[in-house]
Amino acid sequence: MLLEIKDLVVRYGRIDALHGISIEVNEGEIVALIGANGAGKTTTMRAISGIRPAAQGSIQFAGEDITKLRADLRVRRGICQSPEGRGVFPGMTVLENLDMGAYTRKDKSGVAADLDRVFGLFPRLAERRKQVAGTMSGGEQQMVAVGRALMARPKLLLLDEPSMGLAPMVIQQIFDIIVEINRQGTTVLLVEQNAQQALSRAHRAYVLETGLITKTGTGQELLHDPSIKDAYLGVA
Amino acid sequence: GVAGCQDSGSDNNAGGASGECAGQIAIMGAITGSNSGLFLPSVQSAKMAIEQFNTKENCKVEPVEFDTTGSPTQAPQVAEQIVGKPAILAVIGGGFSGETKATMNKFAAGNVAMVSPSATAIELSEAGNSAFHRVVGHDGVQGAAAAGYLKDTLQAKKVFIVDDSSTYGAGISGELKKGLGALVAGEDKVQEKQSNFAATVSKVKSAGADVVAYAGYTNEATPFIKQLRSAGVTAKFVGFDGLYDANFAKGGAKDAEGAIVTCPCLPATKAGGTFSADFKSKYGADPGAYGAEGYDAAMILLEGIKAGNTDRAKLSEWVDKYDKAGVSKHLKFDEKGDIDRSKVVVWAYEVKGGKFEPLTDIKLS
Amino acid sequence: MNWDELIGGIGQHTVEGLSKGAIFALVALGYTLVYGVLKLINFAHSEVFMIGTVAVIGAWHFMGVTETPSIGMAIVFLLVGAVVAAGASGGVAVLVERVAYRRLRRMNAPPLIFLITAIGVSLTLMEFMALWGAAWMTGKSTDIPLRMNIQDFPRMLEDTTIFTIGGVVFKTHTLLLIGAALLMMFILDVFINKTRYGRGVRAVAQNADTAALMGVNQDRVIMLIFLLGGIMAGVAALLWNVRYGYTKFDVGFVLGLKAFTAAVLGGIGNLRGALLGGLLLGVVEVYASVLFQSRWEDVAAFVVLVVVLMFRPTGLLGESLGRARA
Amino acid sequence: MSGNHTAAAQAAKRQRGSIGDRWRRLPRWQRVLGALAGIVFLYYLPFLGIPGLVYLRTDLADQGSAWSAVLFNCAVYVIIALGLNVVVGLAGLLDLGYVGFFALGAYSVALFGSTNSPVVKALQVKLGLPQDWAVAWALCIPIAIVLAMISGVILGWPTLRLRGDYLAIVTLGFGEIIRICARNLDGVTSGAQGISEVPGPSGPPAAGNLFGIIDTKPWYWLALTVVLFVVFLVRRLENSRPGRAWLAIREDEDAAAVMGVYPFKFKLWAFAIGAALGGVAGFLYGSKAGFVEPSQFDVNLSILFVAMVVVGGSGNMAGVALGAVLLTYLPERFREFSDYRVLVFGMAMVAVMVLRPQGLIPSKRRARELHDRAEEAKVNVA
Amino acid sequence: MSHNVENRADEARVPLLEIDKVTLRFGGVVALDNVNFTLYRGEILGLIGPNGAGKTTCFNAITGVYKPTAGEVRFDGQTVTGRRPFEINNLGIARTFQNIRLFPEMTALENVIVGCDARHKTSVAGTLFRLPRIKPKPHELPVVDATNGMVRSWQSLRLACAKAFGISRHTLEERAGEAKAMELLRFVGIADRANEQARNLPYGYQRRLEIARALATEPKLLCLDEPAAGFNPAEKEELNQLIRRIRDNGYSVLLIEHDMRLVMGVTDRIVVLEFGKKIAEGSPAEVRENPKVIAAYLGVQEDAA
Ligand SMILES: Nc1ncnc2c1ncn2[C@@H]1O[C@H](COP(=O)(O)OP(=O)(O)OP(=O)(O)O)[C@@H](O)[C@H]1O
Ligand SMILES: Nc1ncnc2c1ncn2[C@@H]1O[C@H](COP(=O)(O)OP(=O)(O)OP(=O)(O)O)[C@@H](O)[C@H]1O
Ligand SMILES: CC(C)C[C@H](N)C(=O)O
Ligand SMILES: [Mg+2]
Ligand SMILES: [Mg+2]
Repeated sequence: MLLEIKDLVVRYGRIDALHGISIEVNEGEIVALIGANGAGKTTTMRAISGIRPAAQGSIQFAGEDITKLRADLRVRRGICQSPEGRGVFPGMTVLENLDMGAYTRKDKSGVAADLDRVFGLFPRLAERRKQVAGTMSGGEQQMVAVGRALMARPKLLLLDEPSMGLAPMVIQQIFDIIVEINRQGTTVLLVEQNAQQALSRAHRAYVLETGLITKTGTGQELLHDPSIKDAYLGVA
Repeated sequence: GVAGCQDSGSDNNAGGASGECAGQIAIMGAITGSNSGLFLPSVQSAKMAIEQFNTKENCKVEPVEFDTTGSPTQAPQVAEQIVGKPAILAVIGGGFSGETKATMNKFAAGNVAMVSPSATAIELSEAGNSAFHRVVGHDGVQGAAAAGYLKDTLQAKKVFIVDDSSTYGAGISGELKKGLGALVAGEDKVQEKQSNFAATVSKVKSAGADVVAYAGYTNEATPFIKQLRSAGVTAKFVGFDGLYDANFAKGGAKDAEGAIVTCPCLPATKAGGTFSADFKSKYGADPGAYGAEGYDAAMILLEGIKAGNTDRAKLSEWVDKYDKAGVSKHLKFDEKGDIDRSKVVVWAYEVKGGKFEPLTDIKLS
Repeated sequence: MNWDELIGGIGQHTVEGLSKGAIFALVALGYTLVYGVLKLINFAHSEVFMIGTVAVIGAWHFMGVTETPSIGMAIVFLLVGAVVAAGASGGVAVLVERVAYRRLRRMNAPPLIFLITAIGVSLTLMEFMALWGAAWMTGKSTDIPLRMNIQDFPRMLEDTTIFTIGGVVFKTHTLLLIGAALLMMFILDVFINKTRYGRGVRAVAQNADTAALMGVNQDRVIMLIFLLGGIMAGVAALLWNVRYGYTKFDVGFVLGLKAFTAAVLGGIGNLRGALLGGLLLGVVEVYASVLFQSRWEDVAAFVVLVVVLMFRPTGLLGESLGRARA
Repeated sequence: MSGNHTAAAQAAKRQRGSIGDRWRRLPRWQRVLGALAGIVFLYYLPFLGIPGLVYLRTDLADQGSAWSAVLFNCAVYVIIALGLNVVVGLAGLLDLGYVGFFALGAYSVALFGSTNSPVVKALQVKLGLPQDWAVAWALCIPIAIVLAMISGVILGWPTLRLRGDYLAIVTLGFGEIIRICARNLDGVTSGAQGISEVPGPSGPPAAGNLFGIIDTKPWYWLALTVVLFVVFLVRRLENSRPGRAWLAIREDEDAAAVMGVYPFKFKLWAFAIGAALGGVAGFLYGSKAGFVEPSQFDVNLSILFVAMVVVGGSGNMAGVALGAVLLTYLPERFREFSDYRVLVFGMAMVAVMVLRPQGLIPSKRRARELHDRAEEAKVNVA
Repeated sequence: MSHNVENRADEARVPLLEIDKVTLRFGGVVALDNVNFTLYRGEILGLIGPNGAGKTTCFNAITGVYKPTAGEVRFDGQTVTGRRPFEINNLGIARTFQNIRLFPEMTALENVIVGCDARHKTSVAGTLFRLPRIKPKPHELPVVDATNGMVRSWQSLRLACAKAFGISRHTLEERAGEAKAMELLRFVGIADRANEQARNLPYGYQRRLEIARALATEPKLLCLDEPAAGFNPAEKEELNQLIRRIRDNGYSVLLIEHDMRLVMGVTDRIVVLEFGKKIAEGSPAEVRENPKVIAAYLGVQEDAA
């Protein structure tokens, strides 16, 4: 098992955002995490990557307890997150942003190859590699954020709403990319509002409601679960 | 004291029953601060005077030091403190002209006599202030004397005048200018706390001055002279009593060598009585600037207290009427609070080996 | 107004101004580095500089520097001075960060709090040096009034003319100051803009959380920038001593204000801006004191600042960190 | 980090409520009575002789400062802090040149009210007025306020477009420019020599004045009255349209503008109000000092003013007033530390800020802000 | 809501917002290239296009955040170009932001009151001195209802004062603003968390709060920049309803959105941008079939099929 979360509680002040959730992610899987606004998805991601402390519970990564590990050290262990709301470095160029993704990597040639790959995936970024990221459009920034996370070549990739703000065609593309890099060996934990897409690609999925896991199963199971259909897929 | 628990009101008599030889004398000036080297000799001498007087005459006069750090900003508050303390009968100070000007009115309103050992700006006595007295000559005398010395002894041709815009500096540079007339080759006004004099130095250079006169205090003069010298300006450097400070002579390292400093104060050895020797045995060094004057200021007040003037009003009167020889000169104040012009001394000193060597008495009649 | 004087000696005045501005620039770099990353005006930086100046004198004192040493010895002394000053300033800067800022940083306190803390640190350092520190570092007794200039040490380098171009004289000090400022700036610029560490620094500056998500150790980066700023201040301190030959517990104060002004003038957070701002400020001040009187130089400096900011609200070169957009 | 622990403690604390909360829960009439009693006590302070409280007095030691004079200073600085709080605490504009307005206030009464001032002398000559003519003290009040406000607007007009720290340095420069001009324009301000004979309500300083030098109680009462009036006015700004506009600008200026707030106008108002109060404070200070001189107004003072606001709790009137009082009073009370005073002061400032960054009495909003930011910043430490 | 529109069909062709040959360049990037379109009163107009097409830039040009390099924006017959953001808001344009920009430390209610303030008049001086006084309408008078004698007489005194001297505009506006803000929160459906700080609200609530705040400024035109980003389909459906209700209350809406189901479902007409140029305009049905739009933007629609 690559990632194992047990009874995780996370607080904002006095408010518990997560009331003790347990999630497992196996090596090589795509796991989706879905839930309504404010359910605690982002909070979960932040706890895994270490920018939000766990009040209780534990997080194990590749057999090591990382519950109290500093965020930047978790990156070195192979966890990389593309944060919600993009979080690009606004004053750096697109290229520098992508380089930041490879901050902990030492293999120069591998980095160069990955850069080409990202530019291949998002030609717009290649065109604008010298533009300052803060002046890119919302969707373009999202591409930067996802591209940057790919540059890290992590063992576990955390994607928090990667499709937010992207045009329909690009959304297709993003999901294809996710499947593709998963096939190349990266484990993915994915938070998505676009539940339809997410579930149809995920091996397994969890449903989060107000800080608790209420359902889990394979992607297909949940995709056809009537209650999920009602709540998250919308009546087509 | 417990007296303080009540309101520090306006009664001036709490200082001890009249007739008894006791009371407090405030010493106000730059006890600390960048230029305190100029005032400390007065403080030390005054304290010595009080100590000696107490043992000799069996008095209980107490010196209380009040630090203004030499800044006119802090002085008014300090003055209020002093005026608000009924036990204090009179003040030795202020040390510098700026702080003196800032506080005179308060002392006048509180009827507290000020006897300054060293505040020399002309305007202080021109203001018609009843509290102010000084045991030194004012800058009119010093400025004129210095101008004479520059012309006659140094044979200056082109004098460049720099002042620090302070009450004292601006005042004396004005006097010097008057005295020099056409010999002034240029001038610049710098400011207190300035450390970079590049522009002034280049003005001095282009004016081709053979004498640079600096009206201000040690704190700025030392960096200035260093920068002058390191820029290769060899003109004679002349300062006034604001540089008559051990820290200038030795702090300027080699650069201050040969600088001339004037002061309306006596060389230590010329002081009357045993003052100089006493000072040396007590503090292990010659008295510096205005040591003798500080001693005189204290003696005027002490004798007044001994004579039974143990409230502020009476002591003020005593000071006004005082007429007696002190260790520095004969002490008698005119109605403005100045010493008679004929009694004033002005000396020129030269920096030699990091010390001041008295040259001559330069006062013109 | 003295236009003839100004125009007549414009070359020389410019050189004087540049050498005056070189020290502003070096100190400004420290402000800009810390500001760039933490959005914090590190008021204590002026004291970091001051401690450097005292440390140099202390080092020379303990090495028993003699009056006007030979050129070879002078170079040795200067290098040792530089190392000691950089060490002292850098060390103090890092210490300040540890003691005063780190806790606030962890609490994510707003900049104003840092500002006041910084002022408190600044006062503390200044007073500490005035009361004991300077005496201890220069091997003096604390009896002498230490609020005065410390200047009884030998001149290290004679300020001799090296060459003359078109009537403008270039002297040892001028060349040393300007050269050192440019060199340090160049090294720093390369470090920040071209190296991996530098990229880490900029990442923390722009988005600390995301930087952590990319594997950047924020604490180390912040320590690094304080250290770098301190080292720059240390070099500035050495140059100061060479040039002005004295120091004092409050030399940092006015200089710090000027340096900060310079940083803002160039665009705070922008390294090249700090250099440009520093040099420009030096030149403006010298021009103004030639044109009017020396006591107007500060007014000129601030007027130029206001005018520049009116037309370029983020300084001459702008901030290096673009703001996120709507 | 023991999030568990703190969260629980915090919750318990909120339950009990701070003193402020309990105060706010009292019935209105009790609050009115309490406030009245407090005000009476403030007026009584110069006579303070209550056992135990006596040790608050600053004139117990030999070199101690006159008690009512210290009280007066405290009151003047409270006015300053209240004024600066409008600028810094409410509008969120960092002003490091506030001393400029203070100086203008002091110089207004000196330049127009003193027979010693070059301005008055010039007017005498021009208008053929007698030697002892000067503008009446009371007339100098509007002059001070208007001059300060105008200069606030002049300063604000070109610079309020600047953001945060750019504004800080420009205002700092402004303060310096005022001081340097006061020092260098010898013909107008008599330069570094300063201006003496500055009048008070009962004329220029002289022995028998009600507003005199030895008995400074009336001065304190005057200043205290001004403080109370200022408190009354400024309180009205907090929960109101301007107060909200300032807060909105502080949080997101662009968004505020798009929501119809004219940032420039409100910032300018903040500046003008702050400037006016600074002017009033300077006016009081100048007339009591009886002597006005440029070096009284250097940068350090501006920085001290900001420190008062922040240490006390920026945004909250009670807080900034307390900050002003403490920062004025403590150095006076502990004069016996003489040499170590500044050192202790500096260390105390660091300690207060590091241990209590929200200020001594923070505004509720600021405290919450900080708390949230702190929460956000909590990161696991290995 | 105060606006009341009886007959939208009549008004439908009255132009409200006209984008006239607007070009906006950032250095080498041409974000808007000679764009023309018109929004008619009472209409919901969709603005779509690939990422970086210039949609947000278009909003910025309309609301005065950026000034167009060339061309003109007219609103309600008046030129908008060159005016400052708050003036444009006063003319009657309000917007939300792609990256939410609330006043995070203010409560939800206060956020909306700031919007209401845009229509208020009390100046700073008026707040300080509580002027001018206005004769209150009966329902604005203080009520006397307490049984406690002391409190009662206090209240009577206030009533008498209000009758004699009037009530300050400040007080009246404060009360009105608060009432209106509360009503708006109810309208967008987040009244239950009115007193919570904006920053602590969940994403969806924040988006709705932004809409309420924009509505509080009583705009004629509401510009929404990707209001559905981060919503799940069910929430998008709610938003759909909300936008319709807003329109039914008489506002015109300009909507940027990438969610095609929402756009197609709610808009009357759609303008499509690509690389800063308008490539299509028309009813949802027309646009959906337009091959250029399909090629540039829609791709092969999975769920729309
Ligand atoms: N900084 C904060 N302070 C206080 N409460 C917060 C904070 N951030 C989030 N919360 C609360 O924590 C809960 C979970 O939020 P989280 O952001 O994890 O939700 P989410 O599932 O990612 O929602 P969305 O789909 O809107 O992104 C919400 O109720 C939210 O209000
Ligand atoms: N300040 C700027 N400097 C340089 N380029 C800019 C600036 N602002 C926007 N751009 C560029 O202009 C183009 C249009 O951006 P805009 O934000 O309007 O796109 P958008 O249509 O809103 O896209 P999205 O759907 O991704 O939000 C983008 O390519 C962007 O990079
Ligand atoms: C102590 C002296 C140097 C003071 C100087 N004469 C002055 O008037 O300020
Ligand atoms: Mg989320
Ligand atoms: Mg956009």
